[in-house]
Amino acid sequence: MRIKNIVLAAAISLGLGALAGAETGTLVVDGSSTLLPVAQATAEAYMDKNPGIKITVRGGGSGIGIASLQDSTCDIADSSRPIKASEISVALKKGVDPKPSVVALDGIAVVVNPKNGVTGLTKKQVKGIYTGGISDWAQVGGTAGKIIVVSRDTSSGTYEAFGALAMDGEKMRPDALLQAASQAVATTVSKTPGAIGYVGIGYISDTVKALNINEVECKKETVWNNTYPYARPLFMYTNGKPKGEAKKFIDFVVSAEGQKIVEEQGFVPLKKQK
Amino acid sequence: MGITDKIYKYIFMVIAFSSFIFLTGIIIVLFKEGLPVLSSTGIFSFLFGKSWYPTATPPEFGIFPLIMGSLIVTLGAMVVAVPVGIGSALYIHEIAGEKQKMFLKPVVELLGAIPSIIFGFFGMVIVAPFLQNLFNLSTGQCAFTGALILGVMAIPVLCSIAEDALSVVPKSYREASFALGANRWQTLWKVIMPAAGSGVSTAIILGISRVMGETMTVLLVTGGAAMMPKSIFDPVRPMTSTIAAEMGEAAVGGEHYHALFAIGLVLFLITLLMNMIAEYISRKYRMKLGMDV
Amino acid sequence: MKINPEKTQKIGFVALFICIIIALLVLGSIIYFVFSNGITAFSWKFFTDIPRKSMTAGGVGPAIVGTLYLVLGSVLFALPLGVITAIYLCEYSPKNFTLNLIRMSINNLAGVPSVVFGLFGLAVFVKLFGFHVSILSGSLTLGILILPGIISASYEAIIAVPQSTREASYALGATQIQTIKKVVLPTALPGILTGMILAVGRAAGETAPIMFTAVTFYSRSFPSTIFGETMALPYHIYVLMTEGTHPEEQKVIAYGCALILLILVLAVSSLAIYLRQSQRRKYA
Amino acid sequence: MLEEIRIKVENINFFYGLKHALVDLNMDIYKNRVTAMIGPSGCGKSTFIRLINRMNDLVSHTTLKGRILLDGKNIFDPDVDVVELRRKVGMVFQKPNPFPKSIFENLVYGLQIKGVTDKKVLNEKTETALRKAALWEEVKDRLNDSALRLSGGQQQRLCIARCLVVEPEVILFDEPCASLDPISTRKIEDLIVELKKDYTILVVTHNMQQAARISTKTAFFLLGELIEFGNTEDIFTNPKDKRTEDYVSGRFG
Repeated sequence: MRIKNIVLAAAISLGLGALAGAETGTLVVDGSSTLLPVAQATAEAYMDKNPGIKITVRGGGSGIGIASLQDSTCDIADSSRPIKASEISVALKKGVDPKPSVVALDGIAVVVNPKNGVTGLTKKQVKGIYTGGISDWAQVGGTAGKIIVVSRDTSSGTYEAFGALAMDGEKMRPDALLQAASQAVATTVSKTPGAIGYVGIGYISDTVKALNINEVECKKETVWNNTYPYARPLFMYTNGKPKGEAKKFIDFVVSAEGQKIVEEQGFVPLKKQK
Repeated sequence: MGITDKIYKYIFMVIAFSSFIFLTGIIIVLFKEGLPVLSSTGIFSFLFGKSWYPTATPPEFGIFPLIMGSLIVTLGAMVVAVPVGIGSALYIHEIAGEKQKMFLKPVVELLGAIPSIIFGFFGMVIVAPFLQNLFNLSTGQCAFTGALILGVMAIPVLCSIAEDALSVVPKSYREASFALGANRWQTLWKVIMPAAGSGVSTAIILGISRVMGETMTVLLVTGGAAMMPKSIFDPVRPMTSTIAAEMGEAAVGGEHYHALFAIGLVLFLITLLMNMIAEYISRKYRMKLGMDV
Repeated sequence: MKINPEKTQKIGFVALFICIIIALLVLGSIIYFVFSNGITAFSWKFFTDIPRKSMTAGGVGPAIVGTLYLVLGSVLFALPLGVITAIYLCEYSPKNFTLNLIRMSINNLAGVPSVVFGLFGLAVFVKLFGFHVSILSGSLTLGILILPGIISASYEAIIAVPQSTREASYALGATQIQTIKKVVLPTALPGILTGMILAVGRAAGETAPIMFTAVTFYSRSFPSTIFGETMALPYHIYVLMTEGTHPEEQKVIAYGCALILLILVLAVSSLAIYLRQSQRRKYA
Repeated sequence: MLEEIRIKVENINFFYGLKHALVDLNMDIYKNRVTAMIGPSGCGKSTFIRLINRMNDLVSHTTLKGRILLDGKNIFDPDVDVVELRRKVGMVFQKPNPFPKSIFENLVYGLQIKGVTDKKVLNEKTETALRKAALWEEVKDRLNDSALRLSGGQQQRLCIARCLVVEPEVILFDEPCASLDPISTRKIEDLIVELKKDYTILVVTHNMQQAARISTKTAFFLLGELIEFGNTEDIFTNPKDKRTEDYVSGRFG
């Protein structure tokens, strides 16, 4: 009997909780794992400032985020790529009209071991290295030695971005070492003399050397003036132009305070508005 | 039987079919969601295609490297788990005294209760870096590490099932052997093991099936490269981790989404087959010993 | 060459001893590493607070509560189904065909890989039934995963109730359902509870089935409705290790989560094992 | 004293699957008498008394032909409520089988399933039953103890008391002393003789001395057939059938 009561009480409290939960202001952010750190950190800061609101950050991937937006199960869909035409038509059928807001920039640095003599590569060379055409540093003007290719795992947003920006959607060489986190890529490159890898701009440090691509240095300014080739905007999609709580949140992300967080998370902030 | 008893009987019967319904539901879902990609890619090129590039344009859905990834990790795990698991079962059954048994059996069971995410975590932060340094590998996240961790995880399964099989071998076998002047080791090796043989092989098959389906551990420690492994130290991307890692990225209803369900289907059919073989063997074994089946 | 049987025996026994030592060492070293590293993350705040500073500080309260909800939900779902299935199999002696069909289903359901349960939950609960990513979807998915275990534990417990006890009840004029409710179930209760506790341990640690059905990366507050998503301990460990930009700080939190999960699972399993042993002693 | 027939057994044939367990059984059971069933193991005596409260309904793959009339009414008629029948015909089993509950809960079980909740009624009836079963003095202070903590003999008397609480008219004893020591056996035997005043009693036993001590009528079973049925004295001192004589004189069985 006693167990029955406990179970009943638990069930009731869950049920009551369900009723109570509906009252507070909530915002569900879903989507790109690339944007996860930004979404999480900005949501945290935003909630500190606005205690009444509850933001949940889910990170399935850009596809999942847009699918949730189509199904109206999220308010904001993070995406590291522009929405596809097919996705828009599905959304419109369901009465949802996805509109993008650019909230941050992603600059992907190609990094090598500091001992490596090579200081820059062309886009074509990077593509050659990652798709398998080039396997020795001598082929790109370095001292002879096998190139050890390091990559993020194929499910990451960074992989997706790099694949689109640097490899034109071509297949990565199968012997690339896949690391589960950008930090792991940086660590591997810093410990392996012949290695090459790619990481978000925020991961550049003394232990890894960022290469110039097409003779453009990888830094904020070159991302802003669009000369650095491996850069892309990151989006938050909403149903129609952002409004209400979603608008306030996105406004916060693009504000100076929000952009500071973006930079802290290893991304390139939007260029300062004059 | 009274009318109330009859009503209850039918309600209970309907509920008792829930596991059948769930199993059927799983099969239906996997077929329904997995078939589209099988028909567009073709079963043969899906199963034996050598490139898995689900996000490339055009995407390629060949899961052979993933199947090989699962196989190499599973086989490796068995190399670890079979001797240690069965050896432990033999120790517990044959050498351990009552007191040791009272301690060892629960401990083995506890080892089996540790969640796979913890094994994966342990493998990722401790074992992989350690092996990387030890063997001077380019990455510690490879098939070998996965096999090692999964092998450890399979020890309790193998040990407890094998121990059960050993314990139902009739005592008279052992006594007969002792009476003929055999020592304990000879009795164990030549009489008890053969008698428990099919029970032990059931343990191995179920262990394989369990390891094959393990997800979080391989997701964290095997490196995730969808290529044909050339050596045990190559990173691999087993089927389970492919599903877990990519389901979030795949657009719902898209080809990639269906491909992941199709992998689930392949995985399910493999484990189903394993379980059926195990069940068949253990049935025969119990019949041989004259127990009810 | 003649081999001395005594020597072989000695070598053989030593080999077996090494096997068991390996098993023990592994268990010991995992517990040691998780404990020694995880304990540094522990503080009162760690259990009660929400994650802070990009999940590198603060606590994991929502993840703990989320895991508890998921476990509670899955048990609420699976326990009645499992116990009733076991009652049906034991008490109503169904025809062989039915019996074999149900048994076959249970055995095979028990062997389905956990990630496949996740796929099923995603397709059925999240999409088809429209429960979305929620505690409800996750609990149902986990419930199906633990169902076979609960059925077999309940079956063992119910079948162990002596036939003479049932007969005593019938002879006093009890109906079948009265006999089941008042005599069979109370007698089998300890065994059923043991099975349930083991299932709790299993459900708490599973990650793959809830990845697509229940969990969220970050939530500021404690879960308040079963129709909403939640954080959960095992998934939190996973994301801390694979996402985010502060791997070192995140690792500390991950160790802490792993320790909570480990303590939870080991405590619950030890309890179940203890209960089972004392049960056996009582009947032996 | 005029003997009143309580139970009339007519042409009973009973099968377990293909096994013919009871063959053409005919006999009368008298009110306020103890009727003993004797015979070697497997002769069908237990099977027989389990028919009288229809316990064999619980066994699948059985077939039954013939009638058993209780007060003139066939207990196998489809309109007979088996629950009512079992309240009228109580049973005590070979091994004491108390429920793993307290002594009190064991005793009130039969009443509770009938829906009796009045505490006073429950208390009164359990006390009466315990006194009748000669157990009251031993357990009156520990009614809330687990029944499993009683000794074997006490457990069996508890089972008898549990059966009496429901106020049956007929009581079936299926080898009630088979698992008990001589002292406990004695107590149960005395109890059965005592109960005869109020109840119609059937006892299965493989112990011939016991049958001789407690019964007025004895039936000898062999291989599912009723070989001989009559006054206990006659069966033991002057059996008509050779097989009965062989059995009671200990030549087989």
